[in-house]
Amino acid sequence: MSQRFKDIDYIDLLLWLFRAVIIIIVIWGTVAKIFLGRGNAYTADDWIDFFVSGLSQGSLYALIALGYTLVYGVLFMINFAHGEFFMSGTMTATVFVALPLSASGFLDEHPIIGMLAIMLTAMLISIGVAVLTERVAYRPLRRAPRLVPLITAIGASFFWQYFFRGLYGSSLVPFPELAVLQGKYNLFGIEILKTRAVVVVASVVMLVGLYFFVMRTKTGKAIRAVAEDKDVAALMGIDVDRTIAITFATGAAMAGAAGVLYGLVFRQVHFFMGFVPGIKAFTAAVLGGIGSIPGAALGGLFLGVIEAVGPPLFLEGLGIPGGHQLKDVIAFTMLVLVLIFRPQGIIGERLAEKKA
Amino acid sequence: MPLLDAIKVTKRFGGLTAVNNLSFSIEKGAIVSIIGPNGAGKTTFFNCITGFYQIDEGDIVFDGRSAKGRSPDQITRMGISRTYQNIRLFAHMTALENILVGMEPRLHSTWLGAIFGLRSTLQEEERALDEARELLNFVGLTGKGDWLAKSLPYGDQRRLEIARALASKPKLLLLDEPTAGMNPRETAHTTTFIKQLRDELGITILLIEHDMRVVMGISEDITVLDYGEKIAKGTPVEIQNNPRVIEAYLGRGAAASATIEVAS
Amino acid sequence: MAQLDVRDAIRKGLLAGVIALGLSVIGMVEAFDQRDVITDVFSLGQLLLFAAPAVVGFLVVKGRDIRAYGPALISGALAGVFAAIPIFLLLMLTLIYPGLRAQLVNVSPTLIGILTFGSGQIVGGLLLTAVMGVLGLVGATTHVIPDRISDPLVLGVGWTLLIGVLSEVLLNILRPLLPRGVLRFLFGTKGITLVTAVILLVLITVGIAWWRAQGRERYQKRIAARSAVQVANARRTSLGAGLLLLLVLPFILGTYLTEVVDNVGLYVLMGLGLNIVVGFAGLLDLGYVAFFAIGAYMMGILTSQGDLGVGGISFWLALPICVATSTIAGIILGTPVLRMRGDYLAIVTLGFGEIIRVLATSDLLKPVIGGAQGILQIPKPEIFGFTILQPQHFYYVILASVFLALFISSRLRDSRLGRQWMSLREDEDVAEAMGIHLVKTKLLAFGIGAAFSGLAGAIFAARLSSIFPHSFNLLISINVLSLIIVGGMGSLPGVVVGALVLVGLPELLREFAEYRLLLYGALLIAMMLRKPDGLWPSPVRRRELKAEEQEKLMMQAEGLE
Amino acid sequence: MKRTFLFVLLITLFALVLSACGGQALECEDALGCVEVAPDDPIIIASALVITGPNEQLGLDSQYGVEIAIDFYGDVLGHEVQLQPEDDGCSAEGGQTSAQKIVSNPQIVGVIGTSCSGAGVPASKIVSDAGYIMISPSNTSPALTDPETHEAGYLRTAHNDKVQGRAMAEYAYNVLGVRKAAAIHDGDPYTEGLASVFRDSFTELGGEIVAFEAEAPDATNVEPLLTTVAAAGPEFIYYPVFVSLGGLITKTARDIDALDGVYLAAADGVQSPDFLEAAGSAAEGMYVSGPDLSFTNETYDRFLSTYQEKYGTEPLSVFHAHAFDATTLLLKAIEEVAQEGDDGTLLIGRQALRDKLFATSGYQGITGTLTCNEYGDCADPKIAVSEVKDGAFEAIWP
Repeated sequence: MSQRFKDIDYIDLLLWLFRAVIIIIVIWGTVAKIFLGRGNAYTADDWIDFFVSGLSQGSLYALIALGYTLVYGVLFMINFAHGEFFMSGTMTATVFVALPLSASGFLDEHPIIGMLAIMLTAMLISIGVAVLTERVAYRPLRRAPRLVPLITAIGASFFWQYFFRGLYGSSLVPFPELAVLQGKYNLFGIEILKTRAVVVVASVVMLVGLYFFVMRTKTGKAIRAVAEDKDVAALMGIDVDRTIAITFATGAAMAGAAGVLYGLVFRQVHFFMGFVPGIKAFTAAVLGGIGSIPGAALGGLFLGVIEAVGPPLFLEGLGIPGGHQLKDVIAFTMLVLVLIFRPQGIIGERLAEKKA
Repeated sequence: MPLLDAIKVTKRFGGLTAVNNLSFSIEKGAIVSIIGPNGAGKTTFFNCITGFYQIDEGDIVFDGRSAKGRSPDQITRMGISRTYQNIRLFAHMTALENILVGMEPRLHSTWLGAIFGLRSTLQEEERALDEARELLNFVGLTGKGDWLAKSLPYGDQRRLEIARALASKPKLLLLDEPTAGMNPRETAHTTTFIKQLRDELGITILLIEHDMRVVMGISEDITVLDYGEKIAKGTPVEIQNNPRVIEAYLGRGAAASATIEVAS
Repeated sequence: MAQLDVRDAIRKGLLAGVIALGLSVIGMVEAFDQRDVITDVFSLGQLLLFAAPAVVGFLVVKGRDIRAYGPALISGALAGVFAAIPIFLLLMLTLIYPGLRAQLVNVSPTLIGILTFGSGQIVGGLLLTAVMGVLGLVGATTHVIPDRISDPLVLGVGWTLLIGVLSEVLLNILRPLLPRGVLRFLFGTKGITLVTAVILLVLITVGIAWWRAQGRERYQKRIAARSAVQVANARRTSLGAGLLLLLVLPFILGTYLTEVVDNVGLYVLMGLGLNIVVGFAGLLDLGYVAFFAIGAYMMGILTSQGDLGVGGISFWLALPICVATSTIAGIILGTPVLRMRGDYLAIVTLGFGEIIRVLATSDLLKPVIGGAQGILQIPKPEIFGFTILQPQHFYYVILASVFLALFISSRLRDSRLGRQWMSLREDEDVAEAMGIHLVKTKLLAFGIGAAFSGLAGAIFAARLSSIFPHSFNLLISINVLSLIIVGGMGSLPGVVVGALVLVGLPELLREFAEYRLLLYGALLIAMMLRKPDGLWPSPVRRRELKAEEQEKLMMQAEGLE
Repeated sequence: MKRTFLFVLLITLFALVLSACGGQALECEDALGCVEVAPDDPIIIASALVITGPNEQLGLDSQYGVEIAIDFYGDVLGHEVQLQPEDDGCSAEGGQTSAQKIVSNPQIVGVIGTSCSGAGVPASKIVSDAGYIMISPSNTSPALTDPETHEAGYLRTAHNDKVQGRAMAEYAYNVLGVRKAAAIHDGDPYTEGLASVFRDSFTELGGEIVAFEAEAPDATNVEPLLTTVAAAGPEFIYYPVFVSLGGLITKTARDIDALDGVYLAAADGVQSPDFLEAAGSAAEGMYVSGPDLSFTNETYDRFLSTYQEKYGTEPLSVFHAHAFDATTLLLKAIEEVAQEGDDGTLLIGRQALRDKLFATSGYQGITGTLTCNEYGDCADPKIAVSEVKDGAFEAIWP
């Protein structure tokens, strides 16, 4: 199927031109930066900083992207409201748990218990919001035309955003800083902010955990069965509605956890915090190959890193002013580039087969 | 010279060879069947002919011209059209519109003509509509032209798919299991209908079919595939008595039916 | 079935109560309390708050179809009382823990004042419970008493309240027509006066009762008695009247409402364009705002009298150039996504939209298109020495564009290209096998869709006289997509209806902008649950029958198309 | 049908009676027309401020200022003053729509607004074309009072960006003595304008701008940005952005070793309690430029206590005083130009009002001495630099 366009030479030519232009721009910029030293002079430490901060941002994207990927794998719908699941848990946990705990000094005395409490609250609220959304806005529409659930998802996204804005107000809420996580770790001579390191490690643990959950446990198998074929799964005695709800809950739990990690790194939360990371995570999920868990992880990390490293590397090399402003342009251009080469994403495979 | 001549066609998917070194030809005006167990590569071969898949080796010559490397729309324009094993109508369009889409290769009006309401465009549309109504009549769907394709009964959907395929005035018609899911009465009706197509319209027909009564009843020539290879070729009588065919069907009948088709 | 189901009543009552509580704690009740429905008597906030028990009282009885008075009234009252419980609990919580506002910012003294009728948490809470119980009772009663009486009454109350809510719009229309004294008699500072409300209620109730009792039958008889010629004449007359209404609309609506209609018109224009891409060809495009931006910026650059203007040409000369540029952009951005399907297409187009917006903001393109400072001094269009200045003037430009777009859309929909697009939407592979040239068909969809959007953008720029990159955000793409799906995918009248509902209605709630998107979201969900095919789905085109037969059918059928 | 007819008749009669009562002898001779305020009718003024969305604190703060000003001023010639608040949405479309809504009501005398310059551009055109007058408390974009682009009915009591950007540059160069500075903006016209003015002024003073960077306003990961800036080796970073990004940059900057000892500075976009809370201890020692609020007059003290009492909060932003002055200016001008009829009817000439306002000179407001020039700049441009000390802004310069 992928060769269907072979005869249309001028389109291929155009696409190749497109790829070539992007690649040449990137390479030219990089060469100009590294060998001709245009723009700022960065030290090796600076580059490590770029990379590590990108990596931690990317691992957050990856955690959120999981929700998109899981839901897409099962329902073939873009759950636009996923970013709001991420926000709702974090906001609630911050306002009702983190701030009081921090004010009473408990958080600094027992940081691990405190963080677990915050994270648990965030996950529970996210799950609650997700399950409610699924029940009200998605389940009745499972047989409707494909775009209809997309619109209810958009509706749910707006609804939750402004619902939580109404609850907690529109101002920024500072996330408490943990005394134990101040400062930096020294890893093989590389200085890394403790919060960033914690985020990366926690994300990896959760990603691996989720992978095993989906691949090894009974519930995970049910999720995969439903993803494969809902009707057959139902015949096999799997409760499809419940499994789909569990899928949403799993994705939301990851998002809730990601939200707390977000709070740790960026130290402020607000009602609009779900939107941009949500879109980025969705991009990451597609980049990696939507429907694939390792794909989401890879896509997220790639996106985070390219956003951080791209501007100083090739945009500066090209002499473009205000490069960091353009990181979204880089992210989306990379997405287009990857999808032109591999329309099914970096790891995505199943989907392509299914549609053939 | 045969109408269609496939020369040593090979198609691989990764490590799997779905069609292997297959040579096959049809004379003009013939009704030819391809049979074989599930997963034998029949539909894949159809997809190779119609340009859905690009073949890895060999060549396909249609009407004196090579069809290799052409896209499906070009192949349709050369004069081959097809139906699908699992009916693929345009579900949310009416029966009539489905046929009109089938007429595509023969229409020439442009979108600008449509916007400005040029007389030539309107006339062409009118002619096309008339012809589509005739085709509806021909396949026995009179009065159902304004039904959405998805709301037609199953048998009608099969017929509509054939009408859509006929609309391009093909020289060669590929039918992928045209009687699948039909009751014996419908099957008999369809069999007659296929014959009628060839006799009245002079269209050459290539058929994939599981129902042996249909195959044996109308085919003049049968090719048997197994594991992507041709294992037999001949008249119905010859095939019925061919030991390799019997083995292929009965020997691993149970196992074969569980195998998943490579591609739909 | 006339059974008293206590558990059901309690469950539904609590659910309604949770909704009422939600509306209260997110601040909607308080904010909407600012607007009176009936001046100094009843506010929109109270309407929000008290709708829950009344509706649930009705639903509880209706759900079980309880017709006997006793059980019905008890269930209604029970549901009403339980609807008050969540709020009552909140009130108690504020007694125990007065610092709640540190977490939930909208649990303010004002809100508590509204909830308790200003009489303290405990007394007020009980009062609220009683009121809600009574309202539940009232809701239940409407189901029990004969429909003949209850229906007109319910509708009368409903319409009166609606008119009260929309009083600002009415005031805007009536202001030039009626003397100020009359206006002051009819309308209070906010909302309608009590006198007006009572008059309206009586008029509407009586009117509906009469209609139900006699009028409808008479009307239907008259309709049935009409001859074919009369029907055709009536059709023509109503069509003519409709057109005339469209032409004089700005004079009726006044400046501000015409401004709103202009906005709706621009969205209709964009909706028609996206409808070709998504509705006809099935290509999910989430970055449609890109072409809107390109049209607007092109207009800015070509006509601006400021430093950034390069052309200095007239609006009318620039317009086709803007449209052409957008079309070309549509084709260029369409090329890389030719092979992508469904959701891959969605995210990539979303990316394109963002890329265009970020580039417009960026320092990189600042020398050309002004970066953050945008383009200023875009002149208003002139025609024969007359400057198109007011929203009323722009209305006609937009109306003409919408008609043009409607015309092109409908011609294309019924053409060969339209069929190609739809077959593409239904099954891309088979469409290709039918001999359809995918590349050409897809690029035509992207190009024509982009052209409409570019046209809208160009008018937008001239209308605002200035453009800033922030105007071209993702929200616009989402809005346009939502309106075509809410209207009904692929349906041309659906686009208009969708734009009216999703762009026009929210404008009426301008002062509650913080809750506008919340309501918008809820509206999207509710509408999709109720009508997944849209408000005005595209009808099936009947074409098998020949022209004469068709006309006969048309005569018989009242519907459009 | 009969009933409807009766009702219409009733209303018409009523109307006739009412209009017959209102016989008046005042004649309007104003070039732009007049607003006629009937006896017992209120004088209506409108506001078009950003009262929703991410920048709502800016607009709400101003609106409170307007409301307090109306309270303080009391009745104008025996007429109550009523405010019709509109939302400018901080965008061009929002400015356009709210302005259209305002000019569709002929009873509205004048407008306080807009909050954001982006909204001000189309709004000033509509308001001016309709013959109305608007005074903005917080538009700071130079374009609005530029001789080439100024609209006839537009004034403002806020300072021009040119003043504030320059003030910070002077403070950095002259007081702090830094020679290498960096500036960051977020693509908003306000922040980009300020950053540009700062860059130009600083260079003019003889300093060097080592980095002029931009970031998306909704960015989360600003570490790469700051690493880039740090690599350029500035001694001073100016980021006149809003609270969210401002808080992120402030906190992240403290984590970057290379930025130890580098001065951080922002502008009035972050001068709010919200920012102090969000940035926490990281904000300690940073500089913030903004209008000089260290007014030492009685009115401002009374204003502040009223504000606190009425809205239960410290001022949310910095332009409440400018809104107060703008409103008072407008009301005073109305009082002066209005013709009074025998029965209390007022006739307010729109051109006369315009002339009066543009002729304002030496007016003692709480933001200083206001004098309007022909392009509508009325502010007494006093800019102060504050330092964050112990979680509060403390004015330190001049």
